[in-house]
Amino acid sequence: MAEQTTGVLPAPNVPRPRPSRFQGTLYRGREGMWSWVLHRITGVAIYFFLLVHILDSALLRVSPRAYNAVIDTYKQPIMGIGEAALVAAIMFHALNGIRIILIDFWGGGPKRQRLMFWLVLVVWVILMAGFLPRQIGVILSEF
Amino acid sequence: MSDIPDSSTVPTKTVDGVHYHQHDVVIVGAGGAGMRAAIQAGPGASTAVISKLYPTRSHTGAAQGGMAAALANVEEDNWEWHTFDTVKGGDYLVDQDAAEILAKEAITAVLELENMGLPFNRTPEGKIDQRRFGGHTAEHGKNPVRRACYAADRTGHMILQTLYQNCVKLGINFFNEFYVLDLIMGEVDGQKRPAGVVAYELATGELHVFQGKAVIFATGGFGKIYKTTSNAHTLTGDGVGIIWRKGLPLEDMEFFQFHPTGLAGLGILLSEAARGEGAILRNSEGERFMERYAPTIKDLAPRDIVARCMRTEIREGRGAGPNKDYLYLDITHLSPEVIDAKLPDITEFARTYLGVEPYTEPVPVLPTAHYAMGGIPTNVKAEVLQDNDTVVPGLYAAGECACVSVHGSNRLGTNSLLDINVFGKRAGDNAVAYVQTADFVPLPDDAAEFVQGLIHQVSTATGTERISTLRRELQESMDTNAQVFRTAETLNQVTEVIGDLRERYKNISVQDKGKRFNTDLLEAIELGFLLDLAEVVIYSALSREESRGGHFREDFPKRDDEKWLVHTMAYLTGDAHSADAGDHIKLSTKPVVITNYQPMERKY
Amino acid sequence: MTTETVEAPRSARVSRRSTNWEKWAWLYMRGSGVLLIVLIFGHLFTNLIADEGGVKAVDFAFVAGKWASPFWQIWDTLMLWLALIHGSNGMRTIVNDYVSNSTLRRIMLVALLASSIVLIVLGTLVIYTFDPCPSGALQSQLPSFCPAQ
Amino acid sequence: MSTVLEERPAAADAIQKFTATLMIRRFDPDVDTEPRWQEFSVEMLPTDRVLDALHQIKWEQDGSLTFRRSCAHGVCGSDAMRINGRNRLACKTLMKDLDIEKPVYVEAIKGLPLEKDLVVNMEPFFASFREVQPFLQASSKPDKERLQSVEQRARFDDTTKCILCAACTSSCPVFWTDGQYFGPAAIVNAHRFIFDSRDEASEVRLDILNDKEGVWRCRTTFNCTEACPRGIQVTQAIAEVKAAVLRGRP
Ligand SMILES: Cc1cc2nc3c(=O)[nH]c(=O)nc-3n(C[C@H](O)[C@H](O)[C@H](O)COP(=O)(O)OP(=O)(O)OC[C@H]3O[C@@H](n4cnc5c(N)ncnc54)[C@H](O)[C@@H]3O)c2cc1C
Ligand code: HEM
Ligand code: SF4
Ligand code: F3S
Ligand code: FES
Repeated sequence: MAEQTTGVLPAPNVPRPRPSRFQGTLYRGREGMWSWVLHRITGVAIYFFLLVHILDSALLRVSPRAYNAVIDTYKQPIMGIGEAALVAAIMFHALNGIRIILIDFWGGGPKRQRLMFWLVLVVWVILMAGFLPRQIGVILSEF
Repeated sequence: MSDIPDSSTVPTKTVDGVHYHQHDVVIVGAGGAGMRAAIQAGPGASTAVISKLYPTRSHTGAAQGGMAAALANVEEDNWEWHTFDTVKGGDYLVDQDAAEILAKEAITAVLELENMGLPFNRTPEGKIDQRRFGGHTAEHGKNPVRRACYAADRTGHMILQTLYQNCVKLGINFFNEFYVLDLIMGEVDGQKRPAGVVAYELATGELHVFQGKAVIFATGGFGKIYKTTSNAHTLTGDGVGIIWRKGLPLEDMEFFQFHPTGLAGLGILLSEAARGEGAILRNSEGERFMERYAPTIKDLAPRDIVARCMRTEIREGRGAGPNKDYLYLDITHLSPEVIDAKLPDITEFARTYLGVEPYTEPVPVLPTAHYAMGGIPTNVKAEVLQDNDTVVPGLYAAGECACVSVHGSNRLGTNSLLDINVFGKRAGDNAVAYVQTADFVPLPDDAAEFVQGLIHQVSTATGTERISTLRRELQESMDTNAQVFRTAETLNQVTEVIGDLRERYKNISVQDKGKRFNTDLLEAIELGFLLDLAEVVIYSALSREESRGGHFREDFPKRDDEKWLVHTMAYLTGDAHSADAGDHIKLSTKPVVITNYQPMERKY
Repeated sequence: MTTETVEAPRSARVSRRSTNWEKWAWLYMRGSGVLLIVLIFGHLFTNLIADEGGVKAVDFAFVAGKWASPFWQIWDTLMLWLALIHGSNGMRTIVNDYVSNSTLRRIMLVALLASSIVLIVLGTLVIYTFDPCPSGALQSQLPSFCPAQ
Repeated sequence: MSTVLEERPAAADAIQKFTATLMIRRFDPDVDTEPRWQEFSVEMLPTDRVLDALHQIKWEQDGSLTFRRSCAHGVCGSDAMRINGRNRLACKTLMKDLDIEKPVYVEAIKGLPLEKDLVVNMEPFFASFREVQPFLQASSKPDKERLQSVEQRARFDDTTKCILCAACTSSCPVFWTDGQYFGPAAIVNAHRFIFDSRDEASEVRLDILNDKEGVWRCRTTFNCTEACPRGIQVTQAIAEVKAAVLRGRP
């Protein structure tokens, strides 16, 4: 194989595998995996909210009436619940975002990721406990 | 499924479903010896490495303790002392010219591995660190010396990975999960020569014929003839068995090493490095019994001696546990930091498999079948011999499957990783030199016929015997009757068992009838090799009426240099399938090469 | 997470990458994430909490009042850009992960990019071309500083 | 000192055997169009490994059950499989550590093409290993060993332990999505050389991993770290490589 020189490998021509099938049981990941699942779901949720939110804000440019009409619908109780969910999602996403950033940039992060996940949940619960009563008050006042 | 597919792993032709390949050098086995040979051969000749396992699954990766070389990095040492220790450790059955080469080339072998990237443990000055190991001494037996170069207790793992990494670097062609089942021999000018090998591709069930000018066997050991063994399930001695079936001789098969410290009941090895780092063997009374048997080097006596002492302790009622049938390896006096730094894996084994915490508890151990000193006879150029001194040009063997013989009747710890590197390299070098001038030996038209027949016969077998039952009976009988201590009586017993099993083997059944990944079929074929080899081991052991190294005959407890300072050579003759081993095995002897060291009594 | 088929796992890619966008994208996700914490929580706080009444207090007048100050204009612009790029890039990752059909993937990525650009431009325009006292609106809907029409 | 061990291995013979149920996900490409679950009962000792259970089935019940194995004590990397939903080595998983009241689910690792029963095609896995140039590249040719301090050696110790079992890569949710990600194992093996003081090609490897399919695809889900039978801090190693890419040097 004299022609094969150091470090330069021929492009592996991997045979095309037969269709693979690997459903089966759900992978039983732990904190790391489930936090990522939640992060992803909340990220997508916030993204779609943001799209809508930009569009409704654009109505500001159309006319106060149009804007207020839309904003008024946000004041429905059902929307209040949605709003609570949104805040919950953002809070989780943000807190877990900090956790991810610590894992990435702080040397001790990877070792403590599991602890940090539980911390995220604790802080999230505390923040939600601060926010929800008010929000519930707001929702109820609509009835 | 080839590893680095390029034009050269594509068959040159396919006839009747059999794929043909052509390479200058064909290496069978991708363990330490095979890959070391490939690294030498690859740059100079078209090379194919055929392995029944992915290279990194080879059992070299299980080796723990170290690789000997008189680097003198931490203590005064030289290769001459190493040679002496090797010869004495092998109870003077070692070919001393080969031992000299082994010890001398050890130094470059280690440095080459370091240069290839092997992450050895380091001394405070940044040099390769060394530790003590059984039987390695300074000044011809005065006191233990630090000679084993190591990487924690993962030396073999690092060697295997480093060699594989360098094969990747060189772009070596691997054929992984290809089982070689036959060697094709041809004749040139009336002289036997290898023409190639036939392999069974596990993934597809198809056959491949590899034509090669030179063929190197590096298929490792055959510890699976025993039940309790440190060896992998895949170490079934296929390579040695193929050579045997070709009518080529096997050397010193009666010498099988029992490693003193296998996890009791399981056989998983706890490296001698533990004792090198200070671990102590104790009996049920907590006594350090090795002090009685080997006052100078105590627990670091060679393995054959320690294993026998352990069996003696148990026989005399000083075994531990409810059935008084195991002993203790005690490292509780070492600090957890030292243990973690130097013996992390083996302590983990004790925790995982026995639930014992080695920091605070002694670990139950028992001797476990470990290493085949015997195998395919070669000269110091790694060329395979067809009788006492005629080589088969172009056919090489290296590693545990070969018998050079640098280990004589008992291998010293750390000398095997050395052996695979020194003689693996020599096999590669000599094969490349050989293929420069040699031609391909023409393949017969029916090159794959024998294997086709074998596979057909086994896969259509619809008998009544289960492979696993036969294998278990063989292994159990070997464990009880061909152990550390043996007598004519026990050996005769196992001879009978083997004869019976060979008969029953003709009536096996294989359940898996598919073509893909048919491991059921392969286990049946592997059992065939195990039966053949066990028969040779026992037949040779019966004939050697003396005690030497790993072979201890209670009915002949003395070493007998007058009569038995010779290697045993076993040949297959006559009807291979006859029930009586005597009908088809012929034994002869081969002189031992003695240069500097005259046999002396072996005391430690 | 439990996608069922993989066509050719990790088969060799012969030619590789152009620029290392991935590295910058990765860094951006983290950098923007940190800034967004401040921006979004500030935003949520002023809009939903600080003022008595939560979302009920939000109306045209409220926003117009805020945007009268350049501080909130810049705040919201930053938030718009950072969040939208952060979100779109996150969505890009997700599309890359799960959409294995290459045409479909391309379509979705282009759609993502296009919608992001449109929304960023739109949002920015809204903030800066915003007229707090549009003519023809009811006085009651306008912020208090608007001159009576 | 012998107190603790009174009833260990030898006593195991006397210990109660129990019957365990294994649910194994079988697939024979020549017969099945879809994998199917098959139930087996085996007589086990608590100290037996899942590998022993598989052997018992293969050797005594159904010879066609197919799986890879060799060393049987966790050093060769042959038998990574999904046991009760998590990647492990069958030879390092003791029955007593599983909940044996319930069936033990055994299936092939995920994300690599299934070939038969518990056997998957490992080629793509090894291909990405090879792509990171997993070998020492150093130009100097010293007569003796290259010196390396104890600390320098310790820097990459963790990642030298890898046995290429693929438990990590096939536990990674990102790898499952399209199989194009290099995967943790390849990064671990790159790490082993990137941080080796003797190596001179770290930049090349960092460049290779600074790729669309490289380190940036890791979403720190830690499945790899949890799965690694060698206890390698895989995610940490990946984080170190990411940091090195940002720095542009190890
Ligand atoms: C637990 C343990 C610990 C050890 N510790 C030490 C130590 O500390 N120091 C020391 O010096 N020695 C040690 N040894 C001994 C040493 O590791 C082995 O003797 C040595 O590694 C053997 O290497 P090898 O290359 O000959 O064979 P192996 O590494 O066993 O490789 C055999 C190769 O042959 C292939 N093969 C086999 N049959 C076929 C076939 N039919 N077709 C195709 N391919 C085939 C296999 O796939 C494999 O690749 C230890 C051994 C064990 C078991
Ligand atoms: C509040 C402050 C926020 C922080 C600290 C934050 C942090 C992060 C971080 C660090 C990531 C990268 C995750 C990874 O690489 O594994 C991320 C991903 C993501 N973020 Fe945010 N983010 C925030 C707000 C937002 C907002 C407002 C949106 C929506 C527009 C959003 C949508 C997403 C999406 C879709 C992903 C991709 C998820 C994935 O790939 O799994 N995030 N976020
Ligand atoms: S990093 Fe761990 S899990 Fe991954 S291949 Fe290596 S040993 Fe296996
Ligand atoms: S599981 Fe995958 S996402 Fe990262 S942390 Fe491990 S590589
Ligand atoms: S059989 Fe070797 S790792 Fe399990």
